[in-house]
Amino acid sequence: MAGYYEGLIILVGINIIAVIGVSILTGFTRLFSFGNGGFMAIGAYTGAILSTKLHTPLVVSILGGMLVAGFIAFLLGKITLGLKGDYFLIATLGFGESVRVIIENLQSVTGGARGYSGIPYKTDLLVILVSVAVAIFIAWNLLHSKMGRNFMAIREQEIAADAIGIDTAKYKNMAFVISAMFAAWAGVLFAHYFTFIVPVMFNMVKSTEMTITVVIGGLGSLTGSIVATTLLTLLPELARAAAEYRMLAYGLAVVLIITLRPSGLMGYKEFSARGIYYWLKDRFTRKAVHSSEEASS
Amino acid sequence: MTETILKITDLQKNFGGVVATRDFSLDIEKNKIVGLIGPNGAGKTTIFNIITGIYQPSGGSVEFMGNNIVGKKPYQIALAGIARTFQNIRLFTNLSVLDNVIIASHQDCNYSIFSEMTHLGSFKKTEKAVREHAMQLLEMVGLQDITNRIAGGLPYGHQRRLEIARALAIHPKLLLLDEPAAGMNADESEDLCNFIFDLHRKFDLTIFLIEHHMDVVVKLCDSITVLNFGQTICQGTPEQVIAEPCVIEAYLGEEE
Amino acid sequence: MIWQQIVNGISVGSIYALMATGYALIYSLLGFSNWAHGDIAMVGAYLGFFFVASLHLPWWAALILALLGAGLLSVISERVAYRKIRKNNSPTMFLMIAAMGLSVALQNFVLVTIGSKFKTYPQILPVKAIEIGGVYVGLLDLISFLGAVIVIIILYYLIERTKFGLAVKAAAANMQVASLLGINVDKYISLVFLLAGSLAGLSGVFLGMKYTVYPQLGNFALKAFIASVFGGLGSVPGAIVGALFIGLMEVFVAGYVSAGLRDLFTFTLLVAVLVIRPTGLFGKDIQDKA
Amino acid sequence: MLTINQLEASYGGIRALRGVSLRVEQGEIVAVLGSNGAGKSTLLKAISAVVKPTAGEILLEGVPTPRVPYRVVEAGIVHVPEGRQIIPNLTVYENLMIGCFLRNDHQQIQKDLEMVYHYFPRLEERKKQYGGLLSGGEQQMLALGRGLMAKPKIMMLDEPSLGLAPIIVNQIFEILTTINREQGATILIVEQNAYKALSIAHRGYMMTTGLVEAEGNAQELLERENLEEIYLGQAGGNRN
Amino acid sequence: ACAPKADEDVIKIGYVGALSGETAVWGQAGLNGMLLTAKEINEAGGILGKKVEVVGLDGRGDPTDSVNAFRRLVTEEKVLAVIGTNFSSCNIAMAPIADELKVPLIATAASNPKVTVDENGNLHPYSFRIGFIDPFQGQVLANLASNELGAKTAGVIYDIGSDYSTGLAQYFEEQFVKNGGTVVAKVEAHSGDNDFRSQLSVIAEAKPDVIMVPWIYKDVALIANQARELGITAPMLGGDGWDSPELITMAGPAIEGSFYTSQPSFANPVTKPYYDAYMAEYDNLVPETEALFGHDGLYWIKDALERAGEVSPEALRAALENTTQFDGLMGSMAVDPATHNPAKPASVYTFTNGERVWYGDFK
Ligand SMILES: Nc1ncnc2c1ncn2[C@@H]1O[C@H](COP(=O)(O)OP(=O)(O)OP(=O)(O)O)[C@@H](O)[C@H]1O
Ligand SMILES: Nc1ncnc2c1ncn2[C@@H]1O[C@H](COP(=O)(O)OP(=O)(O)OP(=O)(O)O)[C@@H](O)[C@H]1O
Ligand SMILES: CC(C)C[C@H](N)C(=O)O
Ligand SMILES: [Mg+2]
Ligand SMILES: [Mg+2]
Repeated sequence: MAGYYEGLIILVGINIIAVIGVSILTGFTRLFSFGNGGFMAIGAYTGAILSTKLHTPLVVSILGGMLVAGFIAFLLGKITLGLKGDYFLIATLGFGESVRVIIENLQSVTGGARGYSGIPYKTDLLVILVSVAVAIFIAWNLLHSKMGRNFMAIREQEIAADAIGIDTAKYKNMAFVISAMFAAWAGVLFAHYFTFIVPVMFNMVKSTEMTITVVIGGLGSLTGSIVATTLLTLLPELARAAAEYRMLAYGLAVVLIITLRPSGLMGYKEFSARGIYYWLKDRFTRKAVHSSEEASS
Repeated sequence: MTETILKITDLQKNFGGVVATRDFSLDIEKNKIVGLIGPNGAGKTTIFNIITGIYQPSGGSVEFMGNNIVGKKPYQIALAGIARTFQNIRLFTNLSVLDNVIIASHQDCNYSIFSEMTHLGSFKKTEKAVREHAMQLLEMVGLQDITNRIAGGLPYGHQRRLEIARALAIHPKLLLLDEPAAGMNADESEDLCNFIFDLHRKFDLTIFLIEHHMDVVVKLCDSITVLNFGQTICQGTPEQVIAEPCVIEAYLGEEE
Repeated sequence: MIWQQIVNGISVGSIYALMATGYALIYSLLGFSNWAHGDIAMVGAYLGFFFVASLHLPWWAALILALLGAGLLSVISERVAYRKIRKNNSPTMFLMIAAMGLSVALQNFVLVTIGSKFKTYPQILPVKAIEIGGVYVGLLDLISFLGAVIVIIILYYLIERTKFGLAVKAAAANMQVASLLGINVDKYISLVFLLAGSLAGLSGVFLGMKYTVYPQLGNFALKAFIASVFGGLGSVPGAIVGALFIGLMEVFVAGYVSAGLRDLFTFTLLVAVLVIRPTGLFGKDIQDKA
Repeated sequence: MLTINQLEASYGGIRALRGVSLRVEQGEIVAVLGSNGAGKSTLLKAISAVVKPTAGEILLEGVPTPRVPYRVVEAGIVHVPEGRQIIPNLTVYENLMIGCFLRNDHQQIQKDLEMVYHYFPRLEERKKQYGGLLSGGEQQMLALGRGLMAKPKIMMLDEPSLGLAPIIVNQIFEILTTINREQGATILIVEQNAYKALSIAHRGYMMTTGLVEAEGNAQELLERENLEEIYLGQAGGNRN
Repeated sequence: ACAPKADEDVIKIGYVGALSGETAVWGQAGLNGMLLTAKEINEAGGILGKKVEVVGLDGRGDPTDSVNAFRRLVTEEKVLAVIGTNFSSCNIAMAPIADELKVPLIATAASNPKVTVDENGNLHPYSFRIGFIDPFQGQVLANLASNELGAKTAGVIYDIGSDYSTGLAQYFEEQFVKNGGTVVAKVEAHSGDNDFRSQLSVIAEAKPDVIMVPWIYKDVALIANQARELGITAPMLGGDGWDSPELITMAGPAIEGSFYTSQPSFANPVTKPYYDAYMAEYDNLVPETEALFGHDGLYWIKDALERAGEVSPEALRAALENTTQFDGLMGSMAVDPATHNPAKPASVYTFTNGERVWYGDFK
């Protein structure tokens, strides 16, 4: 059974899958949402109920969770995606919190605020490795095809995207649904790892953490998001000895990164062996003169 | 054998109390270059915005190739074959020049969602074709050597060309250009004219353009419509229009 | 009882209002939601507590010092975190993310330095309430309600009627152009933060007196934030209406329906309002012209 | 009045100014011409301290100008930037009032406001509309009007005719001549429309890729045969 | 306190509790108590000749973090057993993990029945507890209300987000109704809401004789103050969540005349030496009851290991289960092998003249 480090890897893996969803939504489509914790909850509870009540295999539970979350995201997207910036954000935040409240109140089905226990332990190292690999494969491919490019067009200049015939409403909703499905996927895995879930596990803090992770990784870098997830999951865990200071350090790190490296760890770039080679070469051969001032327009 | 590609009838647009467009009608024939000029705030850009579905008109109709397009979404109108550029350039600023054009070729990426997820099947072949087509377009506008530059960092003139290349990637039948020569000097404007003529010929394009540089308008257009306070005050060939007293009074000024 | 509930609602609402105007102020001027606002209020609450309980200052001196302290903290946070982001021309959402980081950092800083113990203000005002025809009105509530009203009127005047308001709005929209017009952008933005911070400090002291002082006190501000969205981001009157509305609704739902469903009501209503009015009750939206 | 010596500036690796020298006398209109990317806007930005020069000096009445934009404005130099940089969420009226942010002479301000409305009646009609909702040309008028409201010692205009109807372009050049003649305003103007600019200027400078290629009396420059050639040399030759 | 060497001569015992967050006073007291007790045991020769080492990890009072901390203690620190937490919600989450990792877990103040027995009535073989359970606590409180205070009607305000609060409210109500009383108003709220006046107004309207407030002390203080502000004068009743010296400081006069049940506490004279040792060790820090749990937990493990004569989780588990008498500072206890619940008395306390006073013990 899962040792501590194995457990950490599993946790990192779960977070990676959820964060990939946020990366697609926020990094590539520039929609900031604080509702992904809610979708994770929907996935977790759907998966848990399927596994315990209907004794479905894990794959079925995952697909079930993703389907339900995707469907709800589709409906929610239809009504909220017309909102701009902070308004959309707060609407999704409201959704996420509403999910929590609904789960808390559906006591007979979900166990309410006290949680749902007795979920079979199924998320082991192998399951996680396969899941993460599949998730990255799919996300990478989607982002490097028509769909991903359309997302980026919306991110860069929505009016122009419309003008070249991209159905921006549809693609925004698609990004929203995909990110919800990734969140749900992570949620199902989470439920079958912890074997016990409570609604507060998926509260607003969870959602904001995911967004922060993506920003730190670089809005528009899938690999950046993955690296940031790994770092942000492991750092507080490894620094557990310094219990009290870890959240302080975490908060400060967020501020530092966003001010000192505004494009996140990776900006729009992806990690690659070639990229690292060029970066190193650049470092050692060129000393560029940088003007600190901005000139615009 | 003239065929009307765009038929605008009694178009009306109010913004609160401001009447931006008033009973505006215009027929544009296929394969023509038509100019729209008029004082600042006359409602020219508003007409473009209505044609492309960004604004809903308060009244009137717009028919494109026989179909009413009022009430259609901007993307539907673009898919129907109307492409445009913007008065304030709107590129995908942080993406490369090539990506700007490839994104606009999304209609040509007709692979399935499965193929998209796995990059198997027809994916590679389609992508290659799209890329090649984009390169062709960039070559046409003369940006073939800087395809990897970030669009936002290009000089103004290049940005305008890129915006046109991007517009062409959606295989338009009608191209709307909003002040393509703004910020260019006399010489650069002349280049632009030649370039627009080229496009017009190669793609069988109908072009509808707004411009304040009269030399450009006169050189390019088959016919010109002059707008003032949202209303047509005059219409005709360039020669006719620039000689018209009311145009001189409202728009051109005495001197030229 | 209905009157009692209305009084309860207004009292909760006026605390929300005091905070929500802080959000509205920063949003209307700088275009971002200052997520750390509540935590600055929390620090203000601690400062007030410290001055009253440890230094035994008179309450008015403590209040002023707490306001200044919170204002100063807010200015410093702008210097440290937000200014650089503005200079980088990053999207405004980055400001919000930085504010979130700041919020976590502030909470935990207090946690490691002061600890998680709850501090209770010495009873400057008796817990007693004024009874009017069977309805109990807390003395503290009365004072905070009046305070909120006064502060909000001053604010409204500042933003809408003075050169200061104009200058800051210009700076918010385009800092480079503002500086080309002779506006000392950094100075004005610091002033805004001083003001917003003091406002947070004031609400913090009220909150602290009412609900004790602890590191997570600032989380209370989420509802105030929602109220400001509800009323329309950046609109001071909107923030007030939104806050009172949410305060009243919460009280009625918790009292007559179910406390468990209270937030569900709030959020559903929020989404409903936004769907009908995408920029809140009083928000304005200047469309992007093509 | 304004003297610039051997000014250099760059963006990252791109050297936009490579040693530009220029001077503007009291009461003069000076035109700076040159093709796209020649560095004209950069020159103005360097003067208004938006861009940091890497070498050279900028002197106003013999004293180095401040290095912070708002102080440059306080010193009396106002920069009307390229591309209608108006404040979209302020009304037309508010945009104009922010133009005279540093002034306190209320009566004179009122007069100047009337003057601006007189020059651009369109702005008066739209005074309560948000700047962001104006048409492109109206925004350009607003930007100019805002510059006029500042009443600076030196006004720097970056392509004021961009996107304006020919009649307005003429009008703007007339306005500039008028304020120059009647109020003694000193103006440094950057323009694509070389003939127009030179027709109102006293002197002119011709820039190519970060250097001053030619300078002189406006009339002389206008008559110079190679005015066009300098442009052509720049605009990247392959003209069919 | 990280492990220097995975020595055969050391017995490692873990502690999970809220070392940070709102209730850190309790978690820190538990850990302090254990560290102090370990020192005492080691000075007296250790357990079966081996030294005891205590490893504490922060569970933040949060189920997820507590499970993480528990896993880490077992798989990394290789502890023999874990003591903690004081919250039912955390222990309900940790119990299946303890079974899975086969390491005994001894809850401290977590009092919900589901800490040791799952939903379906099956025992968690590796979960134990030192304190009493909520049905008992609720019963004591209801009887107190009916018999001692002569209450006929009661109002209840409970935290829907907490197993502990909902459970205790329910057990109280059951017994109170059995005693012939009526619950005239039952309202729910959420910890962290801070403002309970709308719910309290509903209770005020019903004019109950007593008000049941099964909350954590911080919320109790707010509820008490706000109730008084609304003119409610009925005495309030609560459980072990009230058990902190902080309550008097925070609630002041508002809490006068109210009652709560808790574990036998430092009020009991037998705890005096430990109390003094604690104050000496930790710079006059006044210990919370949780410190007693740390103390008794460690001694109970010592007792069980010595009975087993062998150091292994399995042996320890069996010995804990077969405890027939263990005398700690919190009284004597025997374990029911079917539920792993100890039979223990509860103490009732009240507040008079700004002081907490022991009112009596109830079986
Ligand atoms: N969204 C809007 N809300 C209110 N008024 C608007 C809006 N859009 C345009 N207007 C007004 O409508 C009129 C026409 O604007 P439009 O942009 O069509 O002018 P234009 O002919 O393109 O001018 P220019 O040559 O200066 O670009 C202007 O007076 C403008 O202020
Ligand atoms: N923000 C920037 N970042 C990088 N390079 C820049 C930037 N702004 C200008 N440049 C470069 O500096 C050079 C000079 O630009 P500048 O804008 O001063 O030219 P200009 O003469 O004003 O041209 P135009 O007539 O197009 O306005 C150009 O090569 C341009 O590409
Ligand atoms: C410390 C106590 C308030 C904990 C409570 N007995 C519970 O089970 O959660
Ligand atoms: Mg226009
Ligand atoms: Mg320029």
